[in-house]
Amino acid sequence: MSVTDFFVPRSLDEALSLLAERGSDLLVMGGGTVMMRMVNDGLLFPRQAMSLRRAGLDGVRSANNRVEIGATTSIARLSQLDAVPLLAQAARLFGGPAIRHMATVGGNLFVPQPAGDMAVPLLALDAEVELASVKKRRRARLDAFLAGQSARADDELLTAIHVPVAAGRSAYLRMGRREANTPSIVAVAVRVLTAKDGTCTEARIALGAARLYAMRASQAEAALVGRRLDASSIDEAAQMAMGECDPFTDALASAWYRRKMVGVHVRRALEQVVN
Amino acid sequence: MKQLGIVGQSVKRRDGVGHVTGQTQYVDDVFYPNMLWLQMVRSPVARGKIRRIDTSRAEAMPGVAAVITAQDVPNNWYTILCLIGIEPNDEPVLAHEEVMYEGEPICAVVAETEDIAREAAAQILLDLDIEEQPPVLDVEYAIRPEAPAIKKWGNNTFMYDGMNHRRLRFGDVEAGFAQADYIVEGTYQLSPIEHAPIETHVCVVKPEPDGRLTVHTNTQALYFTMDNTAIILKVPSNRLRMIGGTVGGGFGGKVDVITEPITCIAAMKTRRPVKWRWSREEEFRYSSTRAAVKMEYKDGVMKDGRIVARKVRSLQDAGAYHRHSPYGVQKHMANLPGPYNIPNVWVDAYCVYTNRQPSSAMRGFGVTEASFAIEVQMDRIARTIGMDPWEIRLINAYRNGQMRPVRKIVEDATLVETLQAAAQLVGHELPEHLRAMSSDDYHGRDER
Amino acid sequence: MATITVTFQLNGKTTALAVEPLTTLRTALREHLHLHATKAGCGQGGCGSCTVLVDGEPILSCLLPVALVEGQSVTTLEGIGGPGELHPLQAAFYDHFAAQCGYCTSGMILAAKALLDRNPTPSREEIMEALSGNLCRCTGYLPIIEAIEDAARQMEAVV
Amino acid sequence: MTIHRGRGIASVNYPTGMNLGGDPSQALIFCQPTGGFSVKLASTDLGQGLKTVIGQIAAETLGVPLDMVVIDTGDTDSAPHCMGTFASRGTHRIGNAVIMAAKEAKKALLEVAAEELEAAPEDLVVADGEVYVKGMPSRKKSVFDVALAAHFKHGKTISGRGIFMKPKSPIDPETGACDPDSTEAHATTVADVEVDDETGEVRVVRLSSAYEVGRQVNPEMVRGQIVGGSVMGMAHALMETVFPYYPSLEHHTGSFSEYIIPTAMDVPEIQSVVLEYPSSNGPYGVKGVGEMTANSPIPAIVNAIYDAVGVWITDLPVTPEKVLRALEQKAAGN
Repeated sequence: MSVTDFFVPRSLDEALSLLAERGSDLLVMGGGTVMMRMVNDGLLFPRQAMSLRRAGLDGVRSANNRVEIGATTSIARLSQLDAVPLLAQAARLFGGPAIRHMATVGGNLFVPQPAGDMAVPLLALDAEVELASVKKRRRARLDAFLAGQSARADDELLTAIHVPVAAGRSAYLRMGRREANTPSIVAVAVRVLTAKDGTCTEARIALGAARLYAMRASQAEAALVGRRLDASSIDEAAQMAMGECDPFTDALASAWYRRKMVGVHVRRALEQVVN
Repeated sequence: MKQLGIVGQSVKRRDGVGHVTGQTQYVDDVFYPNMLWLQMVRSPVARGKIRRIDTSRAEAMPGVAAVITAQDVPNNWYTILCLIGIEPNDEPVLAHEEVMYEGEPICAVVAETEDIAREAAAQILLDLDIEEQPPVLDVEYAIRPEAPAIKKWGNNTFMYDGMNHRRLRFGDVEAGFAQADYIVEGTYQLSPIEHAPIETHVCVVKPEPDGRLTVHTNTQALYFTMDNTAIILKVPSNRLRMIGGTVGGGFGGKVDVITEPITCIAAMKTRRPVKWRWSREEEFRYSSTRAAVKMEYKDGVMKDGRIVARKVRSLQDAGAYHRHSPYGVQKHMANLPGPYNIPNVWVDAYCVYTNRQPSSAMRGFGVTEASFAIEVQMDRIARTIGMDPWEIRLINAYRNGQMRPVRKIVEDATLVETLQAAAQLVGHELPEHLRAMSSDDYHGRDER
Repeated sequence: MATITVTFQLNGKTTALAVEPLTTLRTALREHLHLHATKAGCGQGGCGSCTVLVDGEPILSCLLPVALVEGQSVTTLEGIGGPGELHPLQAAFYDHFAAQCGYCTSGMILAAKALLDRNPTPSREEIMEALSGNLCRCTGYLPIIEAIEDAARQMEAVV
Repeated sequence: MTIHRGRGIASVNYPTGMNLGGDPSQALIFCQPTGGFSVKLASTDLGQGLKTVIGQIAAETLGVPLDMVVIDTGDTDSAPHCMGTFASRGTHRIGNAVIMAAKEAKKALLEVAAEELEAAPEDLVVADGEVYVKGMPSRKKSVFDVALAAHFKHGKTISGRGIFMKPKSPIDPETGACDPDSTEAHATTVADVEVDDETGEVRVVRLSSAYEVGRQVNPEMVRGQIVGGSVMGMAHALMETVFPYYPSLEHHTGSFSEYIIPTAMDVPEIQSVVLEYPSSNGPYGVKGVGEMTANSPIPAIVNAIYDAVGVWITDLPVTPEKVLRALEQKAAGN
């Protein structure tokens, strides 16, 4: 009755063929930190499973002002990624050291909030995800992917994340119930571009643990564009973010508190960018 | 104090090398050839009537060696503190008619591997037919007459000598309040917490050729566990040999006799060694907790800081069954007045049952909760009357020779001395009259 | 019952074993190879008591299928020192009373070893960060932190 | 944002042993032919260090070096009854039982030694593994030689039985009069905290404690209890609950992701002093320092929060959410 097959494909093609052959009964894992926990806890009883750890999907490549991050690149590797400081900073605040070595960035994009932290900096960086099946390859905007509008089909695998080398200043703040290695009460990534006169020309505000999936606070972003980043515009953006988020209650915090913390941390992140 | 030889020396731990090399043997490190694994099927609801337990599909699964239900338990109804006179037996080893909390054990699966046992247990859960009933969760509601009685004796409190609470009566508390310059009140609430030792509950039982059972257990109390297990199994205690003594953290969480009886029955039924290791989820959700306790304090205080009356009402949420709570509430009662000299005291302490995982022993239970309430209350008093928090404690701290509300003479008080030492440690300068105080400065009559 | 064969370096020795396909490294170590220093504290990745080193990096062996360490090098507490030949970290944990119940100790020492191998002179903050995936319920952590600081000094002095 | 600092204190008592007593523990000691002593206990070491401190107490009483004493715990086939390891009773109860057993074994040892040394037993002392005549240190025999002689020449046992029990106190149902404890240890803890008035987060900066625990058998292990208890107490105060919305069953926790306990990164500065006022009934004056160390930090932290921001959070755990709600209510004038 236990697992009869555990596949460790050596290439993407091999992985995709296995998936095409076996369909959605095949449990797919990246780093396995979520799936193996569910197996251990008796929440999943898979008959067949596949790990992508050896499928050649890890690694980081830079070209044409874009960084391509393989789906199974570890969080530990991202924490050393100087080319994308916002991502590196978020990676350093993720889990504990061992989890960072095991968890993969692609896998984490499938993890529900409040544990799917890596989506937050990636949203602020306008990342795209690349998906492949035996038939085709496609790219999707990360926000659409997370919101389920461009979700993974049963025969697809997430293969890479494409991050434009982003201009502007950025900050990442994350709050939990203890200092480290704990799910988020809220995570906030902000990135802003300003003109010479200090006017904000572009703003990205991404929120984790503020909705069932990581989200952009687009009304808050709009509140900044065209204005100087000062106490009043920052306050307004924080208020907008509180209004447009849709937080949930769990063991760590109530929706009421999460909404409050969205406001506080959006403001603090923007203040950090300004100073 | 006389200087001694080896007592007083910081010699290294005897188990230290074993611990740092990983060679200390804990219960989970015990393996026998041909050993089976046990998994529990637990109630999915907080309160309900069991309509049907169907184990047939699970029993037919390859690798399942046995399923154990209430019928396999010789003395299914028990309470662990029967050994110190707590009664009646109120808890089934395995539920068969009704369930009283989410996670209550219903039946056990024994299988060739842990995975198979887990999957078979999940199957039985799917095949289980339970009629859910509304749970009683709030202690204030539970003690009201209109609340449904979840205990067989017809109400929701433990009965102490025919009363639904333990009480302390010392002096005349109403006269104390009448005399007081201030009345200070406060309500204090703790929520249930888990011991969370890194080692979960584990038990390994090996049937021996002579008919005895060798029980490897991480209980904090070997004989207590052995005697309770023997009662449940209806065998003489000498049929059992308990081996333990090395435990990966307990904090009071491993005194409930919660793994050994079932693992023994599984080993007897299959005639094979059996291991039962609790998952972390079981540990959090289904092992007993520290109780939630609600305490209401009302103190009468004089302008000079003397507390002249203290009235306390305390409700302990015992969860579904006794476990150690009836004992804990008695200890709680004795400690609710605090280490202070108060001439008029009134305490009512209730042990209340709800449809929640049972609470039981945990590090300092009975006292931890009281100390929390008392010490915040002391600061409230200090703030109310405008007195320094050090002084309010020092002038009320009990002294050797005084009578405590339980009518025991204080003989080894050092509260004053720890206050003085703590002030010194943090560089807080106490005024001369407080530095001059001592736990021995009471001389047979109350000069205050 | 399906089985797979896995070969890897375990504490410096080539080791091969046949197990069910999704067997975790923790189960392989504890139940097949009978190396019991590695503990089963939660199976959820939450406590760190199953921490071992794979190619020198700390991982949680409860969440790693053993199939994935094929060809890699695994170090457990048994592999770094034993009675009479304690690793400096083990000696320091002993000297500083850094193990009380002992159940987190293996994971703690290996997490610390991964740190010191990479950073022989860590600050206290770096030590605390390196331990952030390992829970201890007994010691309050300070004796563990002090032991690691002491071990780092001892190991530096030898170098 | 403002970070507010505050300080709070709390003083606690802690009773040693089971409430009302009636909780016996036994020990058996026997000497092996070459002078090693085996102490048989059905007691449990769950990390607090029982095997170590009981070894120290046995060696002290017998007068032999620590490494001549083996502590064997945890087998009901070979050890007599012990009520268990809980209620801060281990060192007190089991220590007393071991002293009683060790005295009996020592008496037997001295009787054999008296014959060997041609002296009266009451004139003999045991120290550092040797038996000698008081005032005549050269007239001596090693415990090794005495044990050999006992076994193979005199045919005598060197062994001892010990038990300690405080008789169970009755309790008066009307007044609650009872004798609930054997002895009381005491402590005062000072908590220094910082509170963030925008998030309600509380950071414990420092816990400073003065403990009075009777005689310390092993000071480093007493410190171990104080440090460990300080952190557990801090966690009880600020982090822990299995029912985050008690009395509701919603969001019942099932893992260390939901049930928060501190990691090494959450640990405050911890300092302590220990006073020793020996108890009259504990082994060598021991009171005990097991459970109590987690108690005093809880109210000290709650009081420090009031000192910092002027709100009483009397519903544990003190989550940042509860602090923030209280601050908002205070600001609204409620």
